[in-house]
Amino acid sequence: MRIKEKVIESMLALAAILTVLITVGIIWVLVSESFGFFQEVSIFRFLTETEWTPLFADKKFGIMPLVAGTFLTTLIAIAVALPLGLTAAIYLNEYAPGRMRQIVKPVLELLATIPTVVYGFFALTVVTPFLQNFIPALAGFNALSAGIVMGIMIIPMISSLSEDAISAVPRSLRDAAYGMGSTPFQTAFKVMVPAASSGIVVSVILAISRAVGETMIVAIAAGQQPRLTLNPLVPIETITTYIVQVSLGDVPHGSLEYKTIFAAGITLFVFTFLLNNISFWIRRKYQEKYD
Amino acid sequence: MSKQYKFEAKEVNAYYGDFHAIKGINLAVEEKGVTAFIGPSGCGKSTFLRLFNRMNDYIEGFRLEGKILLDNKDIYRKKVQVDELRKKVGMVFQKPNPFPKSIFENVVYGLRIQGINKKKVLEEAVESSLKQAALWDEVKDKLHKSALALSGGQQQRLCIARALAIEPTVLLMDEPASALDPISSAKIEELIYELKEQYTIVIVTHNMQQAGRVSDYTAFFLSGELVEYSKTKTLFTSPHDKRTQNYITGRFG
Amino acid sequence: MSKQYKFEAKEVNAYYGDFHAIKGINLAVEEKGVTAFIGPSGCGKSTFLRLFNRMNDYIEGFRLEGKILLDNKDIYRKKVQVDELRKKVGMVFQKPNPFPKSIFENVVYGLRIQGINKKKVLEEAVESSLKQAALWDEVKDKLHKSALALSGGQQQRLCIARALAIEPTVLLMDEPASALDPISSAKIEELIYELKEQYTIVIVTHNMQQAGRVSDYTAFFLSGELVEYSKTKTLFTSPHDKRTQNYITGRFG
Amino acid sequence: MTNSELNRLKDKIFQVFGLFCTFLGLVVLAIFLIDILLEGLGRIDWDFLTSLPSRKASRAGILTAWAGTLWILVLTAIIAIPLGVSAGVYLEEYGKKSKMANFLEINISNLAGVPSIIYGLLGLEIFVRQMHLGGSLLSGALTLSLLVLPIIIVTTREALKAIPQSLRDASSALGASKWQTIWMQVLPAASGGIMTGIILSLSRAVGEAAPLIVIGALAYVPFVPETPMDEFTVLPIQIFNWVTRPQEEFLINVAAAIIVLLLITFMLNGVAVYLRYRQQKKVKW
Amino acid sequence: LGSCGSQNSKSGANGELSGSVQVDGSSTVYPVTEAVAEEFRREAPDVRVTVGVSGTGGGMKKFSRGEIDIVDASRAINEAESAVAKENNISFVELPVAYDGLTVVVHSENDWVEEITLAELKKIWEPAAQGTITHWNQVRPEWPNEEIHLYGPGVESGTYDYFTEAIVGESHSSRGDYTASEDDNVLVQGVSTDPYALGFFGYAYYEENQDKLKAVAVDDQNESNGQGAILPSRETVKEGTYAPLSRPLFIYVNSNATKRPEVVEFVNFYLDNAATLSEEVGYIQLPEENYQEQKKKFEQFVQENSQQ
Ligand SMILES: Nc1ncnc2c1ncn2[C@@H]1O[C@H](COP(=O)(O)OP(=O)(O)OP(=O)(O)O)[C@@H](O)[C@H]1O
Ligand SMILES: Nc1ncnc2c1ncn2[C@@H]1O[C@H](COP(=O)(O)OP(=O)(O)OP(=O)(O)O)[C@@H](O)[C@H]1O
Ligand SMILES: [Mg+2]
Ligand SMILES: [Mg+2]
Ligand SMILES: O=P([O-])([O-])[O-]
Repeated sequence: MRIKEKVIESMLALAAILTVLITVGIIWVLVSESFGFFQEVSIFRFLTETEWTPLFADKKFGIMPLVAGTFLTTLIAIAVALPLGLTAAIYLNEYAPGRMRQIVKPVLELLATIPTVVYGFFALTVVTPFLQNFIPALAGFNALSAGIVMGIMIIPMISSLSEDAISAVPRSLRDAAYGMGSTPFQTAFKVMVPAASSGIVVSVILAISRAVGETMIVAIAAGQQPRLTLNPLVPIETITTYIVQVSLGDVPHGSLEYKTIFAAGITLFVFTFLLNNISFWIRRKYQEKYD
Repeated sequence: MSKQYKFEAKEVNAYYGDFHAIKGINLAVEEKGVTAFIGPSGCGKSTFLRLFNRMNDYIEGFRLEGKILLDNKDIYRKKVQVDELRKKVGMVFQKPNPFPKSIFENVVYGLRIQGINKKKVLEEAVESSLKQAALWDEVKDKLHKSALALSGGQQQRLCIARALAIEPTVLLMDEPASALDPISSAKIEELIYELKEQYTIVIVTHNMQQAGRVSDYTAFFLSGELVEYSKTKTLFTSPHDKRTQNYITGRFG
Repeated sequence: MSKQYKFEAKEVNAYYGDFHAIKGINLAVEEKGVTAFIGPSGCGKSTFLRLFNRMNDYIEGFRLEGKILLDNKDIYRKKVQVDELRKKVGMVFQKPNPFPKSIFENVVYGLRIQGINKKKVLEEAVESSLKQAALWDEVKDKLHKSALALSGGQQQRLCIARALAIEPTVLLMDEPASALDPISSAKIEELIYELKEQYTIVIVTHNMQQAGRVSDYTAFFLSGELVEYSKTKTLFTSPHDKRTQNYITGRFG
Repeated sequence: MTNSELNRLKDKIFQVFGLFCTFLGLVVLAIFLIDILLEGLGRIDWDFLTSLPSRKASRAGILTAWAGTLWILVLTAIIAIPLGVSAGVYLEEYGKKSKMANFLEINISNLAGVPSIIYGLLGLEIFVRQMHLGGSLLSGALTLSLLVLPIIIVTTREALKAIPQSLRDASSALGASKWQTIWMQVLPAASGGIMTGIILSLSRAVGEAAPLIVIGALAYVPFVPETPMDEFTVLPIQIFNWVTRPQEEFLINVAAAIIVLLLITFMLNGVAVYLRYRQQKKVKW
Repeated sequence: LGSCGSQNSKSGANGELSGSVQVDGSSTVYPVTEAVAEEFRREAPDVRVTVGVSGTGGGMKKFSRGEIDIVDASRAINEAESAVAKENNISFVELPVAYDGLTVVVHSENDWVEEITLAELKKIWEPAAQGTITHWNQVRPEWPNEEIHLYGPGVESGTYDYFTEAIVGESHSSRGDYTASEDDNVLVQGVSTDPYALGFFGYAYYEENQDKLKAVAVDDQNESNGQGAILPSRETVKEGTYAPLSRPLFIYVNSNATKRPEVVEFVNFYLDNAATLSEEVGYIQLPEENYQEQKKKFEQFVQENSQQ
């Protein structure tokens, strides 16, 4: 009896510890494989060269073009999702009748459950041709439509989490604002949003992290050309796309090619790891602010 | 009706969905001075108080019948702008609720939202409101520190100062001292005593001694009905209604 | 020490982290009959009661000093199996907490976890426990319906039946009737009255009338200390301690 | 115009703008769904569902793709559910508040934010290379299991948190051991919430393509996998493969395959929403 | 030969053949192999033929390590690759299956490029062009002052090797700042939706998407094989006037794999049907007798290996 209890507890603990092993595994895999890469290519070159052509005869190992591509699509996505998501959160919280909020919030969340290949298809076959009506110079693969569609995908991350944050602001503050003669608009922007700012910031950081790591949309619609540019109209390549591109060629183990995807992977991991941790600590720090 | 009242409630009924919270109340509040609402928990004091600045407007399922007049004009008419009304009728809540901003910004909030941003004007308003709220001396050196760092009692006086800054004529107070320690509570009472020279004050309180001390008129509510309303002295010394008497002698509630 | 007690607490101190919840209590509970714990909210009645079946064991930061003897044996010794102890010492809680299962399954839960699964045995146990708990007639036709469909009073009696099914010798009850309507509450009292012939019952109650009616002995606690412990009659009619007197006459609490 | 009027005007404008923003995403979603339905619905028939891939769009079907998706779904469930629920139970019921638990919590929150493609790299190195499982269903399911583990753990913990202490007290007061209490009372009572999490995580797994591409799932697999060691493709990868083809007819296939994929994800999400709704309506503790 | 044919139909009818055939490699050859594999399913429904697209280079790596049975190749195996195969005790047979005309393409609405010279192609694609040749008018002054967007196969691809060999003069050597994909469909997508694009890939991918792409005539400035710029077509490829970008496509079969009847059967089926199927997917068939020769060669290869 005693023993059985102990055994079960240990097994459960083992499952919990497995999660640590996963993290260790991720870091170990990324580090050990990219270690081989960095033996051939100095980190300095990796960070400062402006071209990424590790597969060509004239090899250049500057990660910056991939980082730029990732940054660009993320920027566009956030530029779409932040105003829309935050406005929706405020609208749902301050203006919409309760019943509407109850229905609209989960329906908005549907946006985040759609598989990302589907969004990629959408970007490539609907959004790009549509935008080409207005921007003739827009290439078929471009950061713009991929970014916009990614933005639509992450709207619910921002709207839902921000809405949670805003509705967690104590009623009494809202009462105070209205009691002073504020309009709902003023209440929202002068009181509620500032008071919920940490939660909103967390939602935005998580959304950024999601956009940085998003793969299929950019792999389908943003192109596969590493290029150090912030021009949203031409094909670019993100870190994730590069990994997919090389993977599609079925990488031979141990080759330089194989190692480059881990070097790209560790770069991606570092970005998202930082973002996730920042958001985690902000959340921790402000969680109990009001109670 | 010959007399000029500040507020008049006429045959007021209020509902939260199906729940009948205020039952056919008629009541008139004199200009200047303090009117206290007393009654056991849940009897509708807060609900009734919040009718005077339409704070119940946004509550889902809330419904009002009857009229509330402010200076003889129905505040629930179509064309009344709620924000204008609330600038005239300030409100202080049970729990101090300063904004998570500096003391200065708390006080000038009401002015800023009216588009007043001149530094001079704001600074004057801050000084005079904080003085009126008897808080100036305690905070004048840390106006730009966070209001959340103040003690509960100071926070509550800050909320009063914030309400005064937009120069209302009425102050509604919903148990303004009940969340405070006895000393802070006494300070708030003192303050009310001073403010009543200039403002019409309506205060909800659980504390009958407090009602006795600060108010000129007292209304006693019981499950949504107005049981008795008269000069405070009269009500406490010779209540007409048996239920009032039971309540003030502590028989229930 | 000549007499045989069911329970003995010896110099018991208990802490929640830094908070000293039980302060040096010595107390002995007679076999059979009802002992009541009374005292104002937060005085430590529940904490003390839960020491008798080690329900505090899993609370983070909880710490115990002193000894608790059951039938002269320390229940906090290393080799005591907590689950065995709890089979001897049943417990009933303030809020009825039936499992979200059928009535039948609720009653036999204690047997099932002991590995008893014979249908015959279980059925007999259900009938006899429900009869003891004075619930049999009300539920015998719906034994396989959800326990959550019962009324609060029935649920509480079900919880008592559930505790009885594993044939404990002691029943600990933490305000077993306080969440119930007066009629259900009376039924529970009646039940306690019957059960005390067979079981040692320790009951925490807020209701002094109840303590007076059902218990043989009463212990009065105040902020973690045992103020007075004597025959119920004595305690209620001629308390030794001034504080006890104040409490039972409603002067505070 | 007075300041107040201006403020009210701003307020009105924002109200309209807010309505617009709130529904913009939904409108776009609706347009897109309608577009896909119009394009793809006509293509869905028995043949499409039961045909192997083909170079000719009109002959190509999604049999191997949805069979692969189904396999992945089942294998992932078998691997991830016990692990995730166990870890959730441990963290919520046993390891509360210790330093270790705090560390585990940070770790899990971090894992939840690791991009899926990184899990692909992990799977590639560990399962495909080191364990020599190749680009098999098993490799894919293991990789996706790790990916969805944090979701299951977090929702399991939330479901357990919602179970009142009184239920645990009732059980342990009857002499039940800790595990008996968890197994016989707490888990059944929390099953609704746990199921919700499991289903959401599976719906996530169904939609993933990137990690499977990285571990080397093939596009052209003209047979239905029969064992976990078989090579495979899944709907998202089939879609990805067809999307990159320039011919119009394949885009019709894409639309049709998307309808099937969305049907699966929406169904899973629908069940999850329903479970959550039922959970909320159920007994108030 | 006759025996082969009868064996073919016999096992097909009985459906006894099972097992698997793993093919990987060239994306250019992929459409042919895919078509063959699909048709082969009717013959031998229980044989699992998987076809990967890793590019010729990627496929060769796997092939020479013995990971796959057959590799699709859009160029001949190179020395390094056959050396590795030898190390791994793999011998192989090379079987040409069709001709391809490597096609240079631009956007269908591109109205300035009709033809291009080899020198201009070299100027665009050579390593030195990286970062310097960025606009159309740098190639030919009368072309617009617009960015040029390049699309081409990835470095694992045989097409890339062949193209760089033929145009730049050195295999595997080119600029790296272009959209590179092992999947030629992606290149078609890119060029067909980008007005300032220029790309190249196998003829089949052009033919399949003629409405969206415009092929560019290539002038090799060599009058001996046709005058002026020449467009790729079945005729010009067959005649050899579309030079130097015409080339044969191959499959290579692993010696160890030929011990498995399903592989032998598949390859025979391949050679029997390569003529029609390669034409169907957009390539140019070899002369009929050529296929017969391949079959003989293969039969011999199988026999040699079975004796070992
Ligand atoms: N938003 C609401 N929705 C539904 N019912 C409400 C709401 N607010 C208050 N009520 C109900 O209306 C009745 C009156 O509430 P009110 O807050 O006015 O009482 P009160 O006299 O101020 O009580 P207290 O002294 O506890 O503040 C109560 O029964 C309360 O439950
Ligand atoms: N888990 C805990 N952690 C910390 N402090 C606790 C805990 N449980 C109880 N306490 C504190 O210990 C003291 C005694 O609590 P206990 O529940 O025993 O009181 P009680 O007499 O039963 O009160 P009531 O009549 O309200 O049930 C209280 O001050 C309470 O706040
Ligand atoms: Mg109130
Ligand atoms: Mg208690
Ligand atoms: O045919 P390739 O894919 O090797 O160019």
